[in-house]
Amino acid sequence: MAETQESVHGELGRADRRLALLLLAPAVLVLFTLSAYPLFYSIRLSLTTPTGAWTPGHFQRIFSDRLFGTALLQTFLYTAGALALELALGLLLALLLNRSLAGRNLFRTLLLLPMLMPPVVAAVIWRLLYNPSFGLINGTLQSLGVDTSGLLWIAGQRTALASVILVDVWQWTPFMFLLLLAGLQSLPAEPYEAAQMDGATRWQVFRDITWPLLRPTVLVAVLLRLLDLLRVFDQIFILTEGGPGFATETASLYIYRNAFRFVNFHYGAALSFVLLAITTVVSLWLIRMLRGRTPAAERS
Amino acid sequence: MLPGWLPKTDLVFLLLTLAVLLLGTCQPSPPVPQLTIAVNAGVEGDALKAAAADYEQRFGVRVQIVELPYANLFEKQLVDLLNRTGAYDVLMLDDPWMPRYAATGELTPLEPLFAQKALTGPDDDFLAPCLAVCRHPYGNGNLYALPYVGNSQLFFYRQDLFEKYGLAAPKTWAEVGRAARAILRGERKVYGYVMRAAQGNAVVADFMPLLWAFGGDVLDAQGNPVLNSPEAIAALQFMLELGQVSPPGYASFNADEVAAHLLQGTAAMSINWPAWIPAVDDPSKSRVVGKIGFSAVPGGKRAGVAAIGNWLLAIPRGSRRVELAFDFILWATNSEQMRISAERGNPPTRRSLFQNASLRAKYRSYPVQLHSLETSRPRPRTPLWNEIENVLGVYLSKANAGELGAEDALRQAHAQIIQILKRNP
Amino acid sequence: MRRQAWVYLLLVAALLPTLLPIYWVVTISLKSVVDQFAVPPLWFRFAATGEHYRDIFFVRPFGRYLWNSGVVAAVATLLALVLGTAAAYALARLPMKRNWNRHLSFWILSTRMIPPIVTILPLFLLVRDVGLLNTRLALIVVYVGFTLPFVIWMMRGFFEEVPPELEEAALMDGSSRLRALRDIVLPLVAPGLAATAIFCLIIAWNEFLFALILTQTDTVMTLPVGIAGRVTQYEIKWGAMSAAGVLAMLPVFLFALAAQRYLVRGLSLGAVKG
Amino acid sequence: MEIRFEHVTKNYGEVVAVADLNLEVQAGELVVLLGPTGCGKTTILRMLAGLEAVTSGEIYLGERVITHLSPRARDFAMVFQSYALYPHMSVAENLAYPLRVRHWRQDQIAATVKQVAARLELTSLLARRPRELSGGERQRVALGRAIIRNPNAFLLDEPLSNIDAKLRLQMRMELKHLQHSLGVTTLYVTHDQAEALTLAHRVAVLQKGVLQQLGEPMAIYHRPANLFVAGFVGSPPMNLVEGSVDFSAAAFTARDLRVPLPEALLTAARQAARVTLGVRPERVRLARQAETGWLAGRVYVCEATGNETLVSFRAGEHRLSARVPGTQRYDFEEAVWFTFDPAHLHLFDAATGQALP
Repeated sequence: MAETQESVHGELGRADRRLALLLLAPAVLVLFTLSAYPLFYSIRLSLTTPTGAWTPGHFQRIFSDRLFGTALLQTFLYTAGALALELALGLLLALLLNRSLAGRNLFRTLLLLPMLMPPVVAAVIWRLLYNPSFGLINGTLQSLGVDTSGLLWIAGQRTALASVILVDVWQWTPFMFLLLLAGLQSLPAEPYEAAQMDGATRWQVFRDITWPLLRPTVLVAVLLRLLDLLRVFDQIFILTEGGPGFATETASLYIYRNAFRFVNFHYGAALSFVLLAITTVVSLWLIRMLRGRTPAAERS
Repeated sequence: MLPGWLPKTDLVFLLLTLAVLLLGTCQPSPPVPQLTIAVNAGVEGDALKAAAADYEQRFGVRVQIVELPYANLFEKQLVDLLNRTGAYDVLMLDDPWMPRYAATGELTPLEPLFAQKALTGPDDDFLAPCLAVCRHPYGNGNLYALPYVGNSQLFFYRQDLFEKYGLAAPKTWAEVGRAARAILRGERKVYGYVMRAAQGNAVVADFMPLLWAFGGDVLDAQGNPVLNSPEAIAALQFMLELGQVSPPGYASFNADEVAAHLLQGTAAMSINWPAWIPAVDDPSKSRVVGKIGFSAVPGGKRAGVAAIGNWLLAIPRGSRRVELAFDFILWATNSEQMRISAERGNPPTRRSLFQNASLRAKYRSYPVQLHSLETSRPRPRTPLWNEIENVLGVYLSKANAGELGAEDALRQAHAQIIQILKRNP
Repeated sequence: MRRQAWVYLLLVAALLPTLLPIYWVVTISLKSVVDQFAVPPLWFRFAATGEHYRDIFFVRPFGRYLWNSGVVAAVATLLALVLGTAAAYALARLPMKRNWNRHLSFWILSTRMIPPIVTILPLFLLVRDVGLLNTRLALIVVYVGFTLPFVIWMMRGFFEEVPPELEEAALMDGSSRLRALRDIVLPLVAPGLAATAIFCLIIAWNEFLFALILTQTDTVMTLPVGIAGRVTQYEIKWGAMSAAGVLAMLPVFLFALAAQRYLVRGLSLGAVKG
Repeated sequence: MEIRFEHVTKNYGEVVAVADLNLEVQAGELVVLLGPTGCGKTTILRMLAGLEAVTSGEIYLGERVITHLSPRARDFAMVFQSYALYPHMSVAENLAYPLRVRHWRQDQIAATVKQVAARLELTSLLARRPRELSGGERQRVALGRAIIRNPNAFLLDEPLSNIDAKLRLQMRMELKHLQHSLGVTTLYVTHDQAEALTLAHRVAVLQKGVLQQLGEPMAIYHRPANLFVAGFVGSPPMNLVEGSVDFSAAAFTARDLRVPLPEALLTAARQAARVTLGVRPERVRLARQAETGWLAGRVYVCEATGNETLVSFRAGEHRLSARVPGTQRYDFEEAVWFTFDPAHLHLFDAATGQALP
């Protein structure tokens, strides 16, 4: 009886298109509602004075804002450093656990734990761990006989950025790990069997089979992480407030200050469009780089 | 009709689940309380919360207290003010924010409310510096708030160590420096000094008393920046000297690291807020019970001046129960209620309470606190203070982290502050 | 055998720094203040106290916060998974003209590129104007918006890895597309779905900024706001904050444990193809 | 049910995958779509299945237009090259799936699964997952999933290409018998001409999206409609030599070659300027001694397969092959003489490729 109804519903192409529309509409609607109004609102903000007059002044000011330049540069360093480490470590862990191993479930669950910790708690606890006098890190190093007098972590002008990156790596490597593991587990087995017959070494198997097959997953993982890294705010705000001496100030922190602390929402909006533009360019580049060389996943 | 390709049972099930869940989430909030108050989470908030419970019992007015994290209290309240949500009937605010809040024009002036009650204004038991920060412009403008917690900076020092090394309580910063070096030399595990030098509000708050004592200032009487003065540079140089007798990594310290060093007995002196006074003699928190003394902030070229840091109660214009709110803040800041609040650990803003015998017995620091509060100064009163404080904080932090010398740091901060003032004529 | 030993060695080396901060949070939540900063650190031998847990539950409304967080995170995750999986399926499998799938995907992703610092104010106004300020529903909608790009991009990737013939076979066997999605495709991407669900839940559970701005009273406030309140102006309430942190991690941890089952399933399937 | 393609065209952007296809499959008939990779045969099958939209033209099932119906409304059963077994379901569940979708009663499903499993010798495998099966077993499950219900037609997409050669011959026979006994209209796609010739009632040869020839297997073999069909069907392929016709001598001439032509071909050849001569290897006679009119060649390679021997030899610049009885053997570079069976010569227009006449 379903069949008779079926025949009415017409063209195949049209039916699929209608289904696509139906499946996409709710998500697109939600996202549009939540992003369109804020976007237009911010565009208007960035181009007006507090009295409502149009002005390009906020964008002009950005060019002479050296602090923002520094913050942007540090955002890149932060993003690049954290992303590279998280990808490398996440991949390593995923590969290690992508095998039958006694206690695998336990390891996997425990490795996810940092991601579960509320970022506020994580940041505060790391501030404590990093403390040169009471901190667990220097304390442990000292008991191992290491001289820690120069190790100031987040308090050192030179070590601060690396230290906040480390916290990010601690908290978010599990994300990479989880996603890459899920990706690894859904890879087909045949190429591996074939490679085994061909006598490939482990490294060759990874380079020639695992990595190319895993690349779509890597793309998604890296992309999603990238977007959050470029906007990093909470944990640095609590760890260092951008200090010492601006050494860990990121673009988001700077935008936040201008918008909320200095109550200059107009300039904050203008700054954020610079960040938005950069984010767009970087992610497009990344998509092209990681996706471009993948054999098209479309059906032949 | 459902299209044939939809598995109907699934769809119906899904829709039902979602409907139930959504209904469960937008049920109306329980009966609206008659007053809602946004407070700073912490000891001040706790006191007000206890007061609110008393108030409710006594007057039958429900008072709901919303604790908000200090780090985000400012923007939370500001967004509420700017958009007149009317969500809060009373705001508890830190006094340096007053110019910024008042500049929005969204605070209710209190004088007319006093007039309605046939009162001329707040009684004169309130300490003058505490009332001055409630006015905008500072000192003689409209009254927008009443002072609830009378914080001002205090100097903490280890009496036992001072006696051990034959030192007197320091009156000047030079003495502080000498004592710090002596103690660090003698006690291998106790640093001479500890301060908040984390970028932002912290390092600026700890620098201000030094700056004032050395005869410098951020803005002069006409509002021009004067941070490049020799006095200011000398003050920062001295701060860096203190840094050398402070624990490593002090450039990232905030209040809790400072307190931890004091309470664990690993630092001998510090400027701190009175909030820590009860903890000092509490054995569950402190390893130095009874060993810490309090004095006024040391002086130098000029007499020592502490920064004031009061918590104020104000009423947003957006409130729909202005009169009820006014009744509450009047009640909460009256002598009896403030005494109870002081018992709960908050310094009062009334002279009579600082002189109250039973409170003095409980808090040995009260005479010093009174003196400190009476002679205290506010941080510069300008709506631009957040921005200026930020720039100053960055460069002070750069100096403390060793990236810039004192002179360079202040000269650059000075230049930036000129820019800020130029941008906002 | 020696290989196996190496694997274990590496895993333990990874676990140590991973778990240490967590262990430390747990101990702090049980230590009295004076022990929290003891030098040298007290690893095991300290007098455990329940005062911090008592504080957050009986002095502060953390039970309420926990409930709010739970409702908000669970509903938001469920909604995001349903909407996102549907959209991801369409983007992966129903090609539209002129590369629209790709453009749309990128647009969806781009909604996550705007710094939240900037969207918070207009979103606040939007939520206020539709009268949803200070409701859990507002938080749910916002979190769905937050997590949708994640769900769509992650699930799209997983869908693309399922061989199209499997689905076509189901169509030929007489399924509708949606039925094929339910019977064939979804079971095959279950590991991905589990990973995505865990992830969504964590985002919604731990979100702070929007929860702070969009809620106004304790009745709807969520856990992260409550936890942040333990970092006060003068001090960090280490004990209470750690206790709340431990408490906050527990439900998500239990969920992750439950989702484990599906994470492994992918492996036992082995070859998806042929 | 009979199936009819009328002017069916499929374009992917600029690329024409299938051009103006007209094809009718009789009820109960097995038609094989044969052609090299990318010739459009799979596209035709997928359009018929409803998995691919038709750009223009109509497809009929009986008298009903099904061009735009969904796959399930068409009610065909399909076997995929990769089998597309559901990896998360057991063999029994795989077999049962088409029935479950149709809301059959549980007991009916169980009975039917049992029956089909018995028929395909899958009974002992019912509880296994696809990954635990051998290639041949997977193939049988895929087949079982198709025959478990009574579809309007079977669509088979290279079903034998993924199993090893020995099993393939066996499955080929099974398939042929099964189709015959079920009597269901069947479309079968393959690139293997032996499969096509042995299985089909009729073969449709395709190249670059264009139907080249439709006919019974022996007609395709013996009367190829054009050069492509001639070259594609048959193993080893037909010998093809391009040249011209010398009407005065009544012979085909190419460099180094001169082949007398029978009268019928001579008449046909008048239509074309250049022609291609074709002759199947089994119509090439080969000997060590010369006879009158025979041509000289030199052996390139000689392959014995038992029953017959394939000889590849050079004649001037041409490379030709001959199929001779298995008793004969030749050495590398051995001098040989050859001639073509005049009754089985094919002539094609070299310009259009069409067979003459």
